[in-house]
Amino acid sequence: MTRFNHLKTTALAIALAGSAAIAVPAHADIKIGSSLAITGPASFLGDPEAKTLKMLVNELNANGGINGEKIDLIMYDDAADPNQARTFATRLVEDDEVVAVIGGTSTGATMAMIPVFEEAKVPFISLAGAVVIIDPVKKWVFKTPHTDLMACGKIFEDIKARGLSKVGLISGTGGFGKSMHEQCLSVAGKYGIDIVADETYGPKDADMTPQLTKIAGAAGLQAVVNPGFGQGPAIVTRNFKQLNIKVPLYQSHGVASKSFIDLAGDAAEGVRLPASALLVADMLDDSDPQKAVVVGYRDAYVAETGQPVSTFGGHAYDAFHILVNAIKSAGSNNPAAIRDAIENTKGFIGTAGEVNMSATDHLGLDLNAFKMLEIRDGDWTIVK
Amino acid sequence: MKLTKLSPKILTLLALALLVIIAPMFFPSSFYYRIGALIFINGLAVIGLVILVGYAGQISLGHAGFVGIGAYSCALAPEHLGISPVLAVFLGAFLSGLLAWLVGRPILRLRGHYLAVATLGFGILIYMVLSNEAQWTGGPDGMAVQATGLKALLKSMGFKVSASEMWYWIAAVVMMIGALIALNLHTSPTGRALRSLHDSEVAAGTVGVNVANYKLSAFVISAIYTSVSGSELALMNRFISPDVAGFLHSVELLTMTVLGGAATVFGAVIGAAILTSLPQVLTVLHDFEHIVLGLIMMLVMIFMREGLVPSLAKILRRRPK
Amino acid sequence: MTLLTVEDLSIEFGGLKAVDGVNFNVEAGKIVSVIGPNGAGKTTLFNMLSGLYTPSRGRVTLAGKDVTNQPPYKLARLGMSRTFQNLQIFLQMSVLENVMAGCHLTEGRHIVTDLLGLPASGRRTRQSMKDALGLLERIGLQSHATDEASGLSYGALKRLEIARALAVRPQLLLLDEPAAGCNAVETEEIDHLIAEIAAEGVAILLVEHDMKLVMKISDHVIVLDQGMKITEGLPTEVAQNPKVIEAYLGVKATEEVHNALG
Amino acid sequence: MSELLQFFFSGITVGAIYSLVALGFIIIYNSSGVVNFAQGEFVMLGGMSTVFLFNAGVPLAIAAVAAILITCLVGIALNKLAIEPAKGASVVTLIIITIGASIFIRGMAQLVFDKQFHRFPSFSGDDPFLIGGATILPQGVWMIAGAIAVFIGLFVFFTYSLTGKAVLATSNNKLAARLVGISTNMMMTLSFGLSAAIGALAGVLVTPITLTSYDVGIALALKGFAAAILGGMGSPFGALVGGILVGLIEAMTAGYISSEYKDAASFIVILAVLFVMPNGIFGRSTIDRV
Repeated sequence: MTRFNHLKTTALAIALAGSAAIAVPAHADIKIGSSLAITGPASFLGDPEAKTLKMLVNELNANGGINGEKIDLIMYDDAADPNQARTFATRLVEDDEVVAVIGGTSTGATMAMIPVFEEAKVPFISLAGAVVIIDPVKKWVFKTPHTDLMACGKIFEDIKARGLSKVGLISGTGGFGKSMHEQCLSVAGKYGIDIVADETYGPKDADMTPQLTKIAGAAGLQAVVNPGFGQGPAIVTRNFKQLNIKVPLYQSHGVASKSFIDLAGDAAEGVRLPASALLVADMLDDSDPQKAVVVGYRDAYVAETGQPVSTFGGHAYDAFHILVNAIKSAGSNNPAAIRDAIENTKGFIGTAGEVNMSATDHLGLDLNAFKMLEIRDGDWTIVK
Repeated sequence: MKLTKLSPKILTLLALALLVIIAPMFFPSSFYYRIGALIFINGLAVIGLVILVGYAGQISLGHAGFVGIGAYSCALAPEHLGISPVLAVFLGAFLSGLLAWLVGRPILRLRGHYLAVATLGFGILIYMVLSNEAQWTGGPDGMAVQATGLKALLKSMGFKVSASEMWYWIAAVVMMIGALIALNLHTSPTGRALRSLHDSEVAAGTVGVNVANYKLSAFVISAIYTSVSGSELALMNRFISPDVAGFLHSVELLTMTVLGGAATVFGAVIGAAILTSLPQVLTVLHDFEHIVLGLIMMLVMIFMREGLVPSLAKILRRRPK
Repeated sequence: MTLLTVEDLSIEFGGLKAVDGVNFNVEAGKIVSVIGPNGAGKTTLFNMLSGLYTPSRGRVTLAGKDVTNQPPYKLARLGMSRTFQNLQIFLQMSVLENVMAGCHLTEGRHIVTDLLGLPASGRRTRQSMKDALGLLERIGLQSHATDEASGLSYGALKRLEIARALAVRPQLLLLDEPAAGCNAVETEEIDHLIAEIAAEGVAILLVEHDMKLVMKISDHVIVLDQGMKITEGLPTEVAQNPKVIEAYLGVKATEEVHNALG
Repeated sequence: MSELLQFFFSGITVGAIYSLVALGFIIIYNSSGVVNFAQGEFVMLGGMSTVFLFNAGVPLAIAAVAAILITCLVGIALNKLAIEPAKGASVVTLIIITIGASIFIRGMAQLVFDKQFHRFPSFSGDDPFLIGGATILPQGVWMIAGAIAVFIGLFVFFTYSLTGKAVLATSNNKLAARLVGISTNMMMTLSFGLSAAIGALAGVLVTPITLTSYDVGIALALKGFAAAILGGMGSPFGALVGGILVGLIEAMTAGYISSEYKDAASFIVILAVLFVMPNGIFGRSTIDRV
C-alpha cells in the first residue's frame, strides 16, 4: 500500500514541476535569451548588466521594436555557476528557442555555455572578461568587454612609460583574478616587465596586509598590480595605504565603477586603472564620437536605476546594440544570418570604444579603446 | 505472515523505472531531458548519501569533494593519461574510494557537529586544490572535457539522438543500478549493521558490529556513488569547474537527501528531483527565487522532519482508517 | 569453571572514584547479581566490563583471556553481550530486525556480496531471520515481528533487548536492570527467562533493584557501596550481613527481604 | 621582525572577526544544541542595516544601535518561527532549517538592500598606529576590543548570572530545567536574541575594514563555525581562542608559506587538532550514558 502511495507522490511532484515550468509566457516576437549572474559572487557585475538589458528592451519596444517586431527578452540567473549556466543555455536553445543570446557574466559560466550554442548554431555575445572566450575564435561566440590580456598590456605599457619595470602582483583567486594573473605573467616579458613578487588573496578575505608586506619586501619593487574584482581590490588599496607602500598601485578594469572610489576612500588617491570611456563621459572632448553614446547611456541608466553607472552595464549595452543592429541589417530572425551580421559589425561606437569585428576577431576592440585613468580628488581623470 | 523484505525493493525499482519511462512522454521539449538527466545524476549522489546519512547515521558537509574528484578524473585522465573518458569514470571512483578510505577512519571518529566541520574542511581542501592548481585544472574558470564518443557511436549504429536525450537514458540506467545496490544493501546483513549503528553505536558494538569499520565502509561506498555522479556530470556537460566540489554543492546534496527522506532510496530521488527542478520552476519568480527556496527548505523540514516521502507516506497511510 | 574474573577494577571521573578496587568471579551457568544503592557504581562497572569505559586500574579476564580495554565488538566475539539500563533499541528497525541485528557475528562481514545482492546474502539473511524468530517466540513477541520497534511497550522492549543479546550467542550475559519499570507479570516472565538462559549454561551478571527478583534467582550476590565492594556471598548471607543492612538496605527494605525469603 | 609583527596584527584583526561570529554560535548552541548556520546573516544584517540607515542621514552611533536591535528581532523571529516549531528534530534536520533560513534572509536582503558592496567610516579614523615597524588600524583595535569585551560579558553571564546558568541548564537537560522552574522557551528566545545582537555588533565593528554586501554571511558562518569547533563547541573561551588561532594561522601561512593555501592551512590545522582532541581544544569530552 505504501509503495503505491509513493507513486502518487511522484506523479504529483512531476506534474507540479512540469506545469510550473511550462507556464513561461510565449510570444511570437523576436526572442533573445540571456543568462547572467544576477545573484551570487559576481552579482555586482550581473546586476547592472541585467538592469541595462531590461531598460534597453523596454525602450526599444516602446519605440516600436525592430521592423515592427517586439523583442522578447528571456533572462535567467545562473549565479555564476557554470553548471546552472549550462542548463539555462540548453533551456534557452531547446525550450525557449531564442535566436541569439547575450550573457555569461563570468568566464566560467560563458565557457560552460559555449558548446551548447556552438552545437545549436545560435549566436552568443558574452559579457565576460577572459581572452579564452574569443581566442581561438569560435564561430558563434562573440564578446564585448576588453580582454584581461588587453588590460595587462595597457597597464604594463603605462608602467613602462613611467620608466618602471619591477612589478609585484597581488591577485584575487576568483576566476577573473586568476585568469588575468595568468595573462599578465604571459605578456610581462613582451613589455620588459619583471615580476618580482606574486601573491594571492581569497574572494572573501578581510585583510591583505601579510601579502602586501611580503610584496613590499621584494627587492627593487617599483609598482604593484592587482588583478581582481569585488571588494578585494578596495581592501588591497586600503591596506596598501595602511602599510605606507610608496610605489604606484594599478587596479584592473574589474573595479571600474564609482563604488570602488567610495569603498577605498582616501587610499584610492593616485591609483591607476585601465577602463572604458564610460567612467569619464563628461571629460571626453565634444568631438569624440564616443561622447554622445556614453553620456546618453549613463544618464539613462542613472535615471532608471538611481545607481551610479559601471562599465559592466556598459558591456551589456554594447552587446545589445550590436545584436539589434545585426538583426536589423540581417533583415531576418534567422540565427545564422544574425551571426554573419554580428561578425560584419564595423565602426560601431559603444561604451567600450569602436568595435570592428571580423572572421578572425570576435571582439573588435583594440588597446586604444582602453583609457588609462587615475583617481584624483575622489574622481577619475584621464592619464594623457 | 509477510516477512520477506523483497517486495518493497522491487516496488521501489518498479516505481523508479516507470518514472523514468513515463516522464519523457510529457516533455514539451528536449530541454527537459537535460533536467531529467541532472535529476538522475544528482539522484545517484544522493542515494550514496542515503547510505551514509540515512543508513549509517553519519553526516557529511564535504561530499561534493568526491563529485569534484570524479568530475576532474574524467577531465584530466583522458588528457594526461590517454585513457578513454568512460574508463576515467572507474579511475575517479577508485581514487575517491581510496581517499575516503584514507581520511575516513580519523574523521569518522568524530561525532555530530565535529564530524560536520571535519568533513566540511575535507571538502574545502579538495575544492582549493582544484581551484588553485590552475595549470592542471584550468582554475576557477574550469576546463573542457573530452567527448565520450558515445554519441558518434550511436550515430554510426543508426540511432540519432540529441545529447540531452542520450544522457537522460545513461543517467537513468546508472541511477537504477545505484538504487538496486543501495536497496540490496538495506535488507542485507551489512545494511542491518549500518542501520544499527545509526540508532545506537553502543548497542551496535555490543552485538559485535565493528563500528569504525562499518562507518568507514559507508563513507567509502557513498564516496564512490558521489564520484560517479561527478563523472557523469563532467561527461555530459563536457565542461567542469571547481564549483561542483564546493561547500554549496555539498549542502545541496545533503539537503536533497534529507528533504526527500534520508533513509529511503525513493526519497533520495524525489529530493533530487525537487531541488534540481526547483531553480528552473522558480525562474518565474525572478527576485523572489531565493526567498521561496529558503522558505520551502524550512517548511518541509519543520513540518515533515523525516523528509517528504516518509512523512507523506505516513499521512496517506493514516487517512483510510 | 570460572568464566569472568574481575581484579582490582577501578575508574575515576574527574577525581571521583566511581568504582574502586572491585574483585569478583562469575562461573558458567550461574546467576550473579550486583546490588547497591543508587550511585554505587553498578552501571559504571558494567560499562567497564563491556568495553564502553576505560578502567583506570585493574584487569578483566574472560574465559582465560585478558580483555581489559577491549572494544565492545571484540568482547562480543569472545562471547559477552549485554542489555542497557537506558534502552538502546534500534528504533528505526522492526522488532524482528532488532533481533536479526544481534545475529551480526554469525552472519559475518561480506560487504560486496551484500551490495550485489548475491544469493549468499539472502541465505544469510534468511538464516538470521529463522534464528531471530525463534528468539522472538521465546520472549513472546513473535506476533509483533513486523511491527516497528518504537511501538512496543517498555516491558516488551526490555525483553527485546534480551533477545537481541541472546542472538549474539553469548557465554556471559550482562543484564542491566532487566525488570525496571515492569509490572509484576512482566517481572515474572523475565525471571523465568533468566533462569532458563542460565540453565543452558550461560553465565549471567545482573544489576537489579527488584530485591524479590534478586533474592529469588541469584546464585551469588555482590554488594557495592560508593564504588567499593562491601561484601559478597549467597543471597541469604548477604541479606543477613549487618554491613549491607546498614549501608544499603535500611530497616524497611530489610523487612522486604525477609518477606521475600519468607 | 616587523614583518612577523605585521602578520601577527593581521592575524588577530581577522581572528577577532571569526571570534565574534564563533561567540554568537556558541550562545545558541549552549541553550539549544542547535548550530545556527544563519549566524553569518546576522553579521550581514548588522552591517547592511547600519550602512543604509547611515546613508539615510542617521548618525552612525544611532544607526549602529538600531541595526543591532533590528537584527536582534530577526534572531528572535527565527527562533519563534523556525526553531521552536522544529523542537526535537535531528542535528541534520536543524542544520538544513538554519541553512534554509540563511538563504531566506539573504534573499530578503538583496531585495530590501541591494547587491553592491558598502562601507561606512571607521569609528576613529583611518590613520594606522605604528608599532615596532608594523601597523594596525584603529578599527582593528576596536574589533579586537569588541571580541574580548563580548567574551568577558559572556563569561560573566554564563558563570555568575542566574539567567546564564539557566541557559546552560536548558541545554544540559531540558526536562530538568523545566522542573526547577526555568522557562526553556524563554531561554531559547533570549539566546537567539543575544546571539543575533552579538552577530550584528560584529557586523558593525568589521564593516569599515571588510566592507559588506548581502552575501558576506556564508563565508563568515563557515569560518566562525570552524573556529568554534576548534576551540571546543560551547566554551566562550574556546570560541575566542579558536577564532584568533584561525586568523593567526591564515596570516602566518599567507606571510611565510603560500597565500593561495592559507585557507587550506587553517582547515588542515583544525582537522589535525580534531584527530587528537575530538572535542576541540577546550571542549569537554562527552560520555555515553547507557
